[in-house]
Amino acid sequence: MSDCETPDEYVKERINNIVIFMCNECGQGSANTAGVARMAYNPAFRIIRVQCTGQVGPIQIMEALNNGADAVACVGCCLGACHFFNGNIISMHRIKLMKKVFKELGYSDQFVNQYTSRAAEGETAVGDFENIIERLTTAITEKGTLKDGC
Amino acid sequence: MAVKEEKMEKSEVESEDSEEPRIGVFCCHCGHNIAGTVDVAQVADYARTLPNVVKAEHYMFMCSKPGVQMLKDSIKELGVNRTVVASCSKNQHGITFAKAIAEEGINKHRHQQVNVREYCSWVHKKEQDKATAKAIRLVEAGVNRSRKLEDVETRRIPTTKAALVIGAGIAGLRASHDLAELGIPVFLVEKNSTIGGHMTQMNKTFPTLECPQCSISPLTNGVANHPLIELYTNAQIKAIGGSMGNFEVDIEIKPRYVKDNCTSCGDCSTNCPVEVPSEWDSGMSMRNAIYKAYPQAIPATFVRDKKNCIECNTCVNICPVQAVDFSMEAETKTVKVGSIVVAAGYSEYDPTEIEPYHYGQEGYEDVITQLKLERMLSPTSLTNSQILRPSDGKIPKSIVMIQCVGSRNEQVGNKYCTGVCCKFAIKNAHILKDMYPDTDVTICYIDVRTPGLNFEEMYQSTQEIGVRFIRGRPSEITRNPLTGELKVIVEDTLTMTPLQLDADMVVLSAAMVPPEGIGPLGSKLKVLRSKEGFLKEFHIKMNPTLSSKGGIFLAGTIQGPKDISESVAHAGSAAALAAAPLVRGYIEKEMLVPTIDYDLCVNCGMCITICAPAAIDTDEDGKPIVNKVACRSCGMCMPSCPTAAIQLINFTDDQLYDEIIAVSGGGAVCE
Amino acid sequence: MTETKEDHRQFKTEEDFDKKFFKDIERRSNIWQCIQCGTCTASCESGRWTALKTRMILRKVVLGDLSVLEDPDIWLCTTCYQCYERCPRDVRPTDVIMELRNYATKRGNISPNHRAVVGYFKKFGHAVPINDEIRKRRVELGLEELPPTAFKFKEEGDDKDLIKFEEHLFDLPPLKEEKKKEEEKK
Amino acid sequence: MPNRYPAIEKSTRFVMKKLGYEILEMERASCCPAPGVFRSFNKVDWMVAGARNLCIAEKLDADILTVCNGCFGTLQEINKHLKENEEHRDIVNEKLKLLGDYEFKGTINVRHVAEVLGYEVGPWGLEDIITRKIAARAAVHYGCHFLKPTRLREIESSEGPTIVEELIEVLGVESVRFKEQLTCCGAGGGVKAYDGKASDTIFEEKMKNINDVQPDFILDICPFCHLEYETAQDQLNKNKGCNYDYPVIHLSQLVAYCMGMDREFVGLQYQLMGKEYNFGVEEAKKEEEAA
Repeated sequence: MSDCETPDEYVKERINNIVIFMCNECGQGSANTAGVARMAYNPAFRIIRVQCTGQVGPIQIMEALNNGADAVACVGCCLGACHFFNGNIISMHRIKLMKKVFKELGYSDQFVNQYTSRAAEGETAVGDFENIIERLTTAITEKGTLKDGC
Repeated sequence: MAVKEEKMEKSEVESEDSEEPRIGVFCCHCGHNIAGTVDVAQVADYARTLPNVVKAEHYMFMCSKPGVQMLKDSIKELGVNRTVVASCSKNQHGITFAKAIAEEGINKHRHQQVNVREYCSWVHKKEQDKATAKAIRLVEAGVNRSRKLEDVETRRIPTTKAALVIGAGIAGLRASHDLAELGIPVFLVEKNSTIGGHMTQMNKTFPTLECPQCSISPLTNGVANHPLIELYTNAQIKAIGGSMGNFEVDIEIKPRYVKDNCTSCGDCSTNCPVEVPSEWDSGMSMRNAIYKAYPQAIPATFVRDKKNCIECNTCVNICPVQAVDFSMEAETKTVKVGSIVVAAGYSEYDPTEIEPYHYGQEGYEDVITQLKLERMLSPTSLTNSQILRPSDGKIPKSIVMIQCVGSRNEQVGNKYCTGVCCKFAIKNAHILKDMYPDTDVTICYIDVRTPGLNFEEMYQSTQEIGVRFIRGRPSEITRNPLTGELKVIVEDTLTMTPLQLDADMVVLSAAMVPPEGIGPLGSKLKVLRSKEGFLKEFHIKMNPTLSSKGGIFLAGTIQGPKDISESVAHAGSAAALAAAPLVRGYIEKEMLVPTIDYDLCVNCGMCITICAPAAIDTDEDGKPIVNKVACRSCGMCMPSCPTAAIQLINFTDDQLYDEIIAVSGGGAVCE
Repeated sequence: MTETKEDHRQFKTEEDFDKKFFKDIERRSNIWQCIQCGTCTASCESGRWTALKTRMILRKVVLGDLSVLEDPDIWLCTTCYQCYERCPRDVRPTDVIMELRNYATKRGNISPNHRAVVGYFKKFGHAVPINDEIRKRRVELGLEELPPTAFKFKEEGDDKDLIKFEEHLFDLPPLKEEKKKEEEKK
Repeated sequence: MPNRYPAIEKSTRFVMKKLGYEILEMERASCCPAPGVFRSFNKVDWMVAGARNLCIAEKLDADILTVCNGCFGTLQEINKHLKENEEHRDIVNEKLKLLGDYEFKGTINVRHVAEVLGYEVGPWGLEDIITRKIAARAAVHYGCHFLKPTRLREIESSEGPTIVEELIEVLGVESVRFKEQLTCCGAGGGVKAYDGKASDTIFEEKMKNINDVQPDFILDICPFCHLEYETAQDQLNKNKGCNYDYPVIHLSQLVAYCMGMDREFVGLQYQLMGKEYNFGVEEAKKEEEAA
């Protein structure tokens, strides 16, 4: 599907919004730190504040994808350091399941991802973002975006 | 708990969906921080076009007084009942604005903070147009979100007026004494049979070379005799339940096997046939199976060490007051407290891990730690405060102290600098040099760290009396198998010469590490720990005393290495913070809790199983009920509900949908 | 040796340092975090008897002082890994010195003996070639005269491996640099 | 297998056979190459040359057995490193192609004879196989690359190793601890080639410490240390006017002897030092008579 462009360019023009659900603690914290440290990242990322990644269900994720998000990711605290005990782990399992479903439906499973970050370290958040782009690039170059219906 | 719950259930969170929302949008320039990248005017113009938006302005500094005034005026003049401010992060100035509208009599949860600085302008400096576009989306999302925001009441929860202090070291004693002085009943739990902790083991305290016994005994006595303090020695925490303001703690008290009518005459101990190394004396002397750690120990009651006792019953028979009683049994006490202060202290690092120093290996008996040295020097020591080589009992002609043993060392996983080793090493070196002028004392250091008043002076005076300082970390302690003499091999990095120092005695300045059993305790308390293993403070600068969990406070070295004065200060602040809610008698909690729509609920119990703080339980006919105090408003119950019956207020699916739809570019919800 | 002493004496200016040069080394080991505690030098067997001062070498690398590459001391490391074992900051000095030797070799600072050893390797596939004495012994001990190594195959006229060695491995800088170095030595 | 000491090779072959190990020949093998020297010139080529040898073994699908710390050091480290570090593996494989059809897969392990004897066979295993014991005191020299760096070798702590001691205890040999036992012999890292004097000074100190405890012989597990101990003793006697005469014996030689081979078999006649040493057979005999 990619017409004679390098994947990066192709993706650049195709990816213009990625919805990130960030938990109130480390997720938000790291994003703030990243901001304070002026770490540049792709403007495609839009952050929605939730209490805990455990709060984000399939409903929210599908809504986002439905309304034109190119990808969705949940960013929570590091495993074991969830400020609400185990929300991030629950979310992780949830998203594993969603990935499965995506695969079975024949989509790429890279449109939904779970990440963790550390409030004190903006790099972690930015790193997650870059990783998302990376995965998405490969996914899209292989199968195309959700909008193409793969 | 149960009782309170009833109360909760009665008042329902009333929402005012009736009156239609009037939204005021305010875009902050934040100087050039935002305006430099995002075209705020454009954002404001767009916001104006959104439904329900009655006012959309942009201003240089929203957080400034005039900025906040704009907010208030809009409420007064245009009857704005929901505000959206697009500026910095929620925790920075979101609070400011929330307060502001609260002052105008609007519930502070009606304010929606949109973070265009950290999430947009600062990170997309290069791509201004895209940044603006994103900002517009974010603001729209904010507006959508705010449209359905509901009031959240803040409720007062009564607290139990009592405190629990774990650990009766200097920090624990200080904290419990301060709490008691504030008129709060204190339960003081100590693992060992005596109180006072490490401080009582010391010989002198830097920088003034005071006697720690003399400094601490008023406190120990004060605590022991304080009417409000209940002291449990030989006791440990078994379980902790409840939440901030109302904890329920099970304390397991091991028996002393000696009743309180003990006159501590000591006959039992003197006639006891068993001898084992004394823990309190860090193995530098022996004690009996029935013993008192040291003469001045508090409580003065003797204690029987069941593990080592051979049950010859000599003590039972010999005791003039028949205080010894082997039939005593462990009891578990349950106490209700409002706050918990953790002062579990530290342990000295065990240098066996660092093999080149051969600590504790045979032939290397003369390699000891600073704590052992302190014990030797102390007036109550076996050697009556003479320094004698453990190997042959001679007075050493040359003593080498090695700094940074177990701290500043990645191989053993302790990156941190303990920070007090330099001080006590210098102190001990000073004392040694005073005692034995013709013994040469050497300190091998990487950096001498003596910050603060009086410490540099102490360093100076120690240099004056002829203690030799060598900058270099010894690579190993070698022993000549033939003569058995020790040599410390170190490079004097300042002259670039490798040295072989003769050492009759080597003293390792071992690091402070988290105390044994911190793991179980930490998990019982359900508080986070730093990667070094100490308990993590809430915020390293702003609140080093609160733990990661509300109502649990840290005092002393459990939070990280400290010297005595720091620990005392830390304990004081812990006491104050712990006392505040108890003295006030209530804590305020925002009722940001889920509500259950019982028409939809199918009693599947998913929310009950998923709720981490176990804040959802069932009533008699199996319906789930939210315990609004215990609830930590994480919202995990929401997605777990198959019928979306349980909804966290202001984070409902519906509200999130509005936000998502705007963010993900689906356009405004009302179109 | 003496020259390097001279170097220590004269003061240096920014020009003498090339901060970029050792980037590679920094990445491979944590040399950037060295706290100059001297554990490496103290544990250095060679350093007790020779001019090798591991800590100084590390320091120079941190500063980006290229004179370290001319420094003969780096060839005095016996790679006993004692410092590697004991470094509290996990700097791995031995590896660093190895790297330095690589750089030094690139600049042609390499002793003739080492050159010879490499020569052997290229010719026979061994740093220590089999001489007649040893052949004799092997026979006496009832082993086959030659172990079936690349060398043996060469003996049998089939030396494709070694030719390949010749081509592809350890191409050291040309001789003239080496000459220069020797003169410096004298 | 070391070129310089066929004796060691022979004894090792014998010992391993006796213990039921099959020894395969590594066709076209080259020098390992020595970690100290070659690595210093060009790390990549060093890895390539090493990897080549590993490939040969991989083709045979057999673990590599070394009698030499240097070879062990090199091969084991390269093996481990390339197994973990893909980036380097690719580079190396690229270069290997130039050397013929070799590709590093990372299917085998590298073993040192001392490690095999010490842990796999173990004293317990050796006990029933040996035919005689030796009453002697040995100064054990571990050498460096066998144990260090610990985190790569993963054999034993480098500060107080006992693996060889425990082993030779079964053979009746008592190991005498001497000062700075675990330090380097002074030959490694190309120092001997680069600056003989330096390495001699190091060795001199070492010998002094060994001399203090007066062992019957010096036991090593590495031909290079072997070389250093033999030649350098000679050196010292010539230059520094000492008269050391300690026989230097490699572990596999010792074990082979204890398995009933005579001293010619293990090739003691080629010893530079302590030529007439005969494992104190006489004493042993006397004891037997006494008993």
